[in-house]
Amino acid sequence: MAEDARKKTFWERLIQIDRRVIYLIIALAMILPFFFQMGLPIPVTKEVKDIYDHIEALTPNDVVILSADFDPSVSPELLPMFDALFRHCLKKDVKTIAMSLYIQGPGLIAPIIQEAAKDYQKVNGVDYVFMPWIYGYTLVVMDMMEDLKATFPTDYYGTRIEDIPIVKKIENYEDYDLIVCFTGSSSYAWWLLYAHEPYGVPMATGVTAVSAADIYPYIQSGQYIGMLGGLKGAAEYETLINEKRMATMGMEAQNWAHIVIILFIIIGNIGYMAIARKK
Amino acid sequence: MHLLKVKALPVAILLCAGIWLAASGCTPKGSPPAVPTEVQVIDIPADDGTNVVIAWRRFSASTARQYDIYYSTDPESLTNEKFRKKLEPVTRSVQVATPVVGDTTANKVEGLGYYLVLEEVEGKTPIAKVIKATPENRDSLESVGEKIIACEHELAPSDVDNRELRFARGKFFRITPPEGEPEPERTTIENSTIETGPEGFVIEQGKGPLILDVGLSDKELQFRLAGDRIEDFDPENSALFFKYGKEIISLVTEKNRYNLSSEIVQTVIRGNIEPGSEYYYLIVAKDDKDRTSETEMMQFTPVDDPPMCPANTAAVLDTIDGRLMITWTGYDPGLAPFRDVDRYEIHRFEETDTALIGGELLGTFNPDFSASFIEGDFNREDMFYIASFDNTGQRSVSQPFGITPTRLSKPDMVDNLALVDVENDDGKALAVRWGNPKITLELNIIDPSPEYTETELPEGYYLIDSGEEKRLVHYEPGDTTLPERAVPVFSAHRWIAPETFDVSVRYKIFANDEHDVPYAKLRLDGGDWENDYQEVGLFTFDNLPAGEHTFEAVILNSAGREVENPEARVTQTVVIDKPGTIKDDAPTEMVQVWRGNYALIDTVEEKDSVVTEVFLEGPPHFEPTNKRTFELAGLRGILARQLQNSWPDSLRNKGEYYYFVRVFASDGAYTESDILGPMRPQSQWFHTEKTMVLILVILFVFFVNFFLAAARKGKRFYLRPIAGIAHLDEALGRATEMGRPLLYVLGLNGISDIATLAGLTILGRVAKKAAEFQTRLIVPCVDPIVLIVAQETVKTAFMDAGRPDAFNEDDIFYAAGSQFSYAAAVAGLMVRYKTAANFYMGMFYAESLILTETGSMSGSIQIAGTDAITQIPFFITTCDYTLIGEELYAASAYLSQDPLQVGSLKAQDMLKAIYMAVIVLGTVAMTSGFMWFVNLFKIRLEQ
Amino acid sequence: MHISINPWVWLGVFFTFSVLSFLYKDNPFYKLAEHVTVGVSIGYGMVIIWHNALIPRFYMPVFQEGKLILIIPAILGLMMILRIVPKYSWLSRYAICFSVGGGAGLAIPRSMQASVLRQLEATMLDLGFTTTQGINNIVIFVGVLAVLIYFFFSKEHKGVFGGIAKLGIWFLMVGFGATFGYTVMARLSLFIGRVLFVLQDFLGINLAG
Amino acid sequence: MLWKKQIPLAITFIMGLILGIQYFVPSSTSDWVFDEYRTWGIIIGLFGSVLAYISFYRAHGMRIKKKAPAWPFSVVAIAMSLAMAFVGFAFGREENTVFMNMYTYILVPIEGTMFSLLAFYISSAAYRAFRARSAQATALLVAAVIVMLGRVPLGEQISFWHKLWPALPTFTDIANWILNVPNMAAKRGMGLGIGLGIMMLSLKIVLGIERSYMGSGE
Repeated sequence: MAEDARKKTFWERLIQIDRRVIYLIIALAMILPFFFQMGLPIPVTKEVKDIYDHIEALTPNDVVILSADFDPSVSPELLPMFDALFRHCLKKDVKTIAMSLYIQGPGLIAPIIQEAAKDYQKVNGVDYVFMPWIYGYTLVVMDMMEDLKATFPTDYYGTRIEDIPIVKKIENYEDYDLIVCFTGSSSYAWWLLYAHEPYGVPMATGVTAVSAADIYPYIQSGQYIGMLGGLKGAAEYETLINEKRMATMGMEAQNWAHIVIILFIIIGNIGYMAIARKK
Repeated sequence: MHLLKVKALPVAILLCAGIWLAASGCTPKGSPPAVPTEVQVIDIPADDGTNVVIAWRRFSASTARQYDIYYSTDPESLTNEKFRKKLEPVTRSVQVATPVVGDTTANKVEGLGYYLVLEEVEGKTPIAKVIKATPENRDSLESVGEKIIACEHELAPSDVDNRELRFARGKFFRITPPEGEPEPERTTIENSTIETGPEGFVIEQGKGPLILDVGLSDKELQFRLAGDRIEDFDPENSALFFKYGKEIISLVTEKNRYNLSSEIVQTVIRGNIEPGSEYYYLIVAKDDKDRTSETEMMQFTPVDDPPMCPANTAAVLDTIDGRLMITWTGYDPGLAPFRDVDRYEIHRFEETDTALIGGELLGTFNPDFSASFIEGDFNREDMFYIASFDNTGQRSVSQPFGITPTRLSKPDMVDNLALVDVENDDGKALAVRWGNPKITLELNIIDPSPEYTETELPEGYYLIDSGEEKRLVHYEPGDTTLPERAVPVFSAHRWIAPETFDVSVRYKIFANDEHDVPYAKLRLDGGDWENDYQEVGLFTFDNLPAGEHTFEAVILNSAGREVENPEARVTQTVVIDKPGTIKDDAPTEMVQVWRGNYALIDTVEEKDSVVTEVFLEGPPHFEPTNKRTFELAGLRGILARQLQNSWPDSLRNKGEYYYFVRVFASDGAYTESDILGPMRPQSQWFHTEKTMVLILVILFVFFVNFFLAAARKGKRFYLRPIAGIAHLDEALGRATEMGRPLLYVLGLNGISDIATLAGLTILGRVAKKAAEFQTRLIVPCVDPIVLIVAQETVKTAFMDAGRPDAFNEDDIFYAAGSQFSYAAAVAGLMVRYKTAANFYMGMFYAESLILTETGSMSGSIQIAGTDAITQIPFFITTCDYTLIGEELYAASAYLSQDPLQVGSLKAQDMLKAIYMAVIVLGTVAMTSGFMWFVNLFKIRLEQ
Repeated sequence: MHISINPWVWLGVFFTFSVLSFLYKDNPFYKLAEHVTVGVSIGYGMVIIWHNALIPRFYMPVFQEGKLILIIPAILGLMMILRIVPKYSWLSRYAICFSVGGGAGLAIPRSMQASVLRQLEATMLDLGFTTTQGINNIVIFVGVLAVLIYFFFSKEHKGVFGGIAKLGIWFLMVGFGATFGYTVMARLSLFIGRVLFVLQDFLGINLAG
Repeated sequence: MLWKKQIPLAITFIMGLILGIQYFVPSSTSDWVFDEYRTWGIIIGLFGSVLAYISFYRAHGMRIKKKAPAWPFSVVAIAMSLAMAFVGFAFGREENTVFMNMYTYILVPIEGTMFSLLAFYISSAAYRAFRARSAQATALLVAAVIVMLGRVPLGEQISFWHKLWPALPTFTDIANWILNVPNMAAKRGMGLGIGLGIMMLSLKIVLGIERSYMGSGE
């Protein structure tokens, strides 16, 4: 009772500040950088560089599968990655198969594919192919390892698979040179279990920042070539292909928000210690 | 309080509906898509007359999403809607470009004074001409043309202004060169240096990279200087157009918007039309609101063309053994899908036979062949011709061709050629394997910190890049022979050779699945061997002194022993004095694999017991002794060491296959193997690579059963107390004191997740206590099966506690089916009921923090337990206590005090001890190089 | 800046702000959004399951291809629904046992391969004191053993054993710290995604310039 | 008893045995078994989801009937579910249909925004809950801060010592080391235990020792 009556110290008041104030501060930290950009340099990590190097080393006859296995809830993190890798593949002229094991996936990547193809003057069906969603998840992975054309009867736009020039020479796992799956769940494990492990197709993955820590063991064991982790991974990739796009912008907001959160932790703990010492 | 909130709801709904209606009223109705223009029929050359290509022009502003081509031999069936519905059209989908709401004012070109003049073409879209007004022609332009106001580089929405959308052909660029002097650019020439020679400076092939600062070529300078303009696209200078300009999608005049960008859309009517018959067709364009517009009716007649003339013919006479090799190209790769060849015939050409119909028949080949040795007596003067026949007997012949005498060096047949059934598969694959394991090295030499000297070049030096070589040439000012592409060079930066280099050595092992050769070891200049157990194949040497070095590498098998075979060892002596890559020349031989099998025919019983035969695979006239009846199965480089053929499910475990291979040298000479086989792909009943898994599983089952049996016999195992349990009881007590309900969350996963099960066990205990204390227990569920089990668990607990009456089934309910709906629903519950304690036991994902933060906001005591690694940190920081990972399982065992559960925990501990021992042994083995032990635990599931 | 004329975008923005209003406090707008999602997701699920699972996986094989054996799982499925009839609820066990039993059988060898064998093999590392990798390998080796010891339940954490277990919890805490730090980033990205939606799709501000 | 308990347990045992063995057998029969099991599972799941819908309507129906607090929202939930199902079945699911628009502009923004609320909860947790209460909690805290710094450009910029002495690691390097070395050791140790736990549970289910998934009673 006496505690309540006592006048609150500065630190106590600071710590008990209304959480809506905290919400407001963090919201501003994330929104303002969109209007005032600083243009911070983005250092590239090895995991990202390894994927880049792998794709750089591919030739126009090689085939890359980019699977956007995510739904809208995690697309802010994963869409920029897909965008960056797809652009890199187009730039390198490798044959690219864009697809998704998730029902919402194709709808999310369709505008990105269209825009990138326009920017690089690439043609659907010749430089890349966009597959529709097919029911089956892991079954789709297994099927396409054995026979691509039997798995997808048409492409996303409804063109019969036999009429698509790019897939003429793509049969099965022997023709795939890299699989990159972008996922917010555990579908990276599906590709790992049903594509990489049995068929030995090289794999990389783009995951949300949260799951990134779980991927490191697979990188160390050599199952993955590399990884893109969260928005930073995407921003790093954008730096590598020299195109500053969605991720780089988001990164700036990210940067400021991190500073604010770290300050929160520091102030919170100073307050905590100050109060503890008093008692 | 609630009433107030409820009243706000209809207001909100009305508000939504209002905005929606108001906004949808603004959406314009639009018109049907543009009709395809310039429709043409293209005959596919050399096909069997069952295909035809229809092509037409489509403008990018067209809203047509799909084109349906209706065709029939009967015009009536096209004109009559009822009949047309029965036809199956060929559908061509296209991507409808997304319009961009842009700022058109930025692209205003009114001031430049350009006029658009249309040139009408009969039956086609008019051609656009862009003409710049001069005082002389301005008046005439005003009368025949329209003044261009703006050019658009993006597609504008159809309703952006009141202009009418029209189409015109033409490709124009808006060129907006930058102002001011161009900055010098840097260009690097690998492996060259600049030297002062008697004629001034020259680029010499030499050491290290050379960097030149160059200006722009005259042509580019001119292009820049011409200023802001609209220009007709010139494909010869496309690079300049793309560098300084942007393509114009639409031109805007006072009244109209002319869409210029277009493409020719093509589609193939394939397979189900009769050659020679007259067809009527029309194209229906459809937009995404299914509005349609259609072309007039047109006609085509598919033609069964003769097959393609065999081209690239060559006859090579081996002057050593007198064999004649004939090679030819059957079909262009682009037309391969329409290949219409039944057989090829090679004839000896006779002078008198000008029509090319007679002459001695030297051989008949199936359509897959494109090269063959022919036995017989041949003279240098002999001529030949090749005839191809299609299924209807039409014939095309090549030009007669003579012999090129040469001395062919027949390549050696590959070693260890074998046809094998692929191991550990399900009877779908065979493989042809050959060769021994081979290793090659690739050196990448890097200058760690390159340094350069700078040389200023006097005026008049130009770099001429012919694509093959780069030359530095001096031209006097005003010299008219200066090539267009020559760029002036201002200064050169010569590389200074360092004393040390960083070298990375990558090895490549070429082997097939039978060779068990995962990695190699390497040594530098006869030093210590370095093993590469990580299988990355990369060794790096930093600061290696410049000079001669020897790299030696040997392949190791999985037990870590050297492989005995000359190709498995490589010694490479190189002089390291400049950056670059050094690698071995790869052998150029190719292995062509041929396969033969008896035709596989399956019988399928359809309705009404009609039996049909379905042809599955294989050539119809197969003879196992005649290589001419085999089919090409694939081509591989000799280093691939194997070729694997797999078949779809319908063909697995079926059919006997024969193979032979040809080894081709780069000059086309080849050696043929004997016929291998027959062999039938077999299913295996045990995957040998999974032996270690089987051993571990057996060990596991044995241990578990041993401890469970002991527990059943009454043996009690010690279990250390788990701190979380005390907290659990404390929370229950607190909730009772407060008289507020308990909330128990079982996570998102289904019943077969171990965390959910552990959560259910703990739920039993919590429910029992809740029943005893008469505290309300709320269990919102996300999985229907978990819901059922949770209901029964709680019900049983209440009965065990002797209070079945207090059990309320509706407190354990289905909250929502998806992650966030569920999180929102549960968060709502916490706020509404002010729960005293929240328990989170099970598998959680991103929703965890919403739950726990809301819980801590409402002041509840929170206890969590999960094996979701990513969520544990949030539980630790927001909950009062967290059971980490296995602690959750242990808590459930501890609480139940079920001897079986405790026994299995004990078994788990023992297994953990064994795994630890294995890790320690494995690490010792790895560190000291006993690879065989480590390899016991490696499973290779790659095929 | 071009405010979107698409009414659907307006609706999306309305619900975005409705959910965000929960940060201020629980209110009818949030409740509306909450119940709308619950309802829409249920309706969505029905349609998707019908078209993407029921038709291709059950209806077509049974009624068009005559794969009558699939009637058995359908019967099992119906037994599952009998859950709601207390008298016959035990029949649902047949269906549950079928799925759970099979799932358990699948899990044993696959977990042995992926979670045990692979991890054991990956932990057999080349230790050393001279290279960074060698030292890192020592840390990993010690860490894995210490964490395993922390999760030993049949022996009290005392003496040397307890000391190693304590080391284990240190490793765990550093690991969780890493996960926390990394997760923060992901969560922020989500909000940034919403900001982009409002700025670009709704207000039509071109940010890429 | 036989029908209610023994036979279901026998089904579990047989299914477990078959699919356990299936892993080791590469033959086509084994593939067939696996495919059939999956298809059957999907079909059973279909009917299972009907159960979920019944529960949903029952729960909300009950709330309306009882006039529970905020019951009109239950009307909204039921109405929206019916509306969504109706437009899906009546007008198709292609792009630009009402169904897909409801999905893209109602479900996606709400779920996405709910996800993004986490950004706020996390900052609040950072300010109010994330305390250096003990040495171990300090370790968690320090690791978290380093990783956060190492994941954004700022980390590289404030690593001033790296500029003075390039051999020293930056925040990014330290963050990566934490992720790659101690973090991995911890995850691997935990993962081994969890994997073992999953196998143990599976085995107990197959052997009929663990039965709680069947629901207790009788």
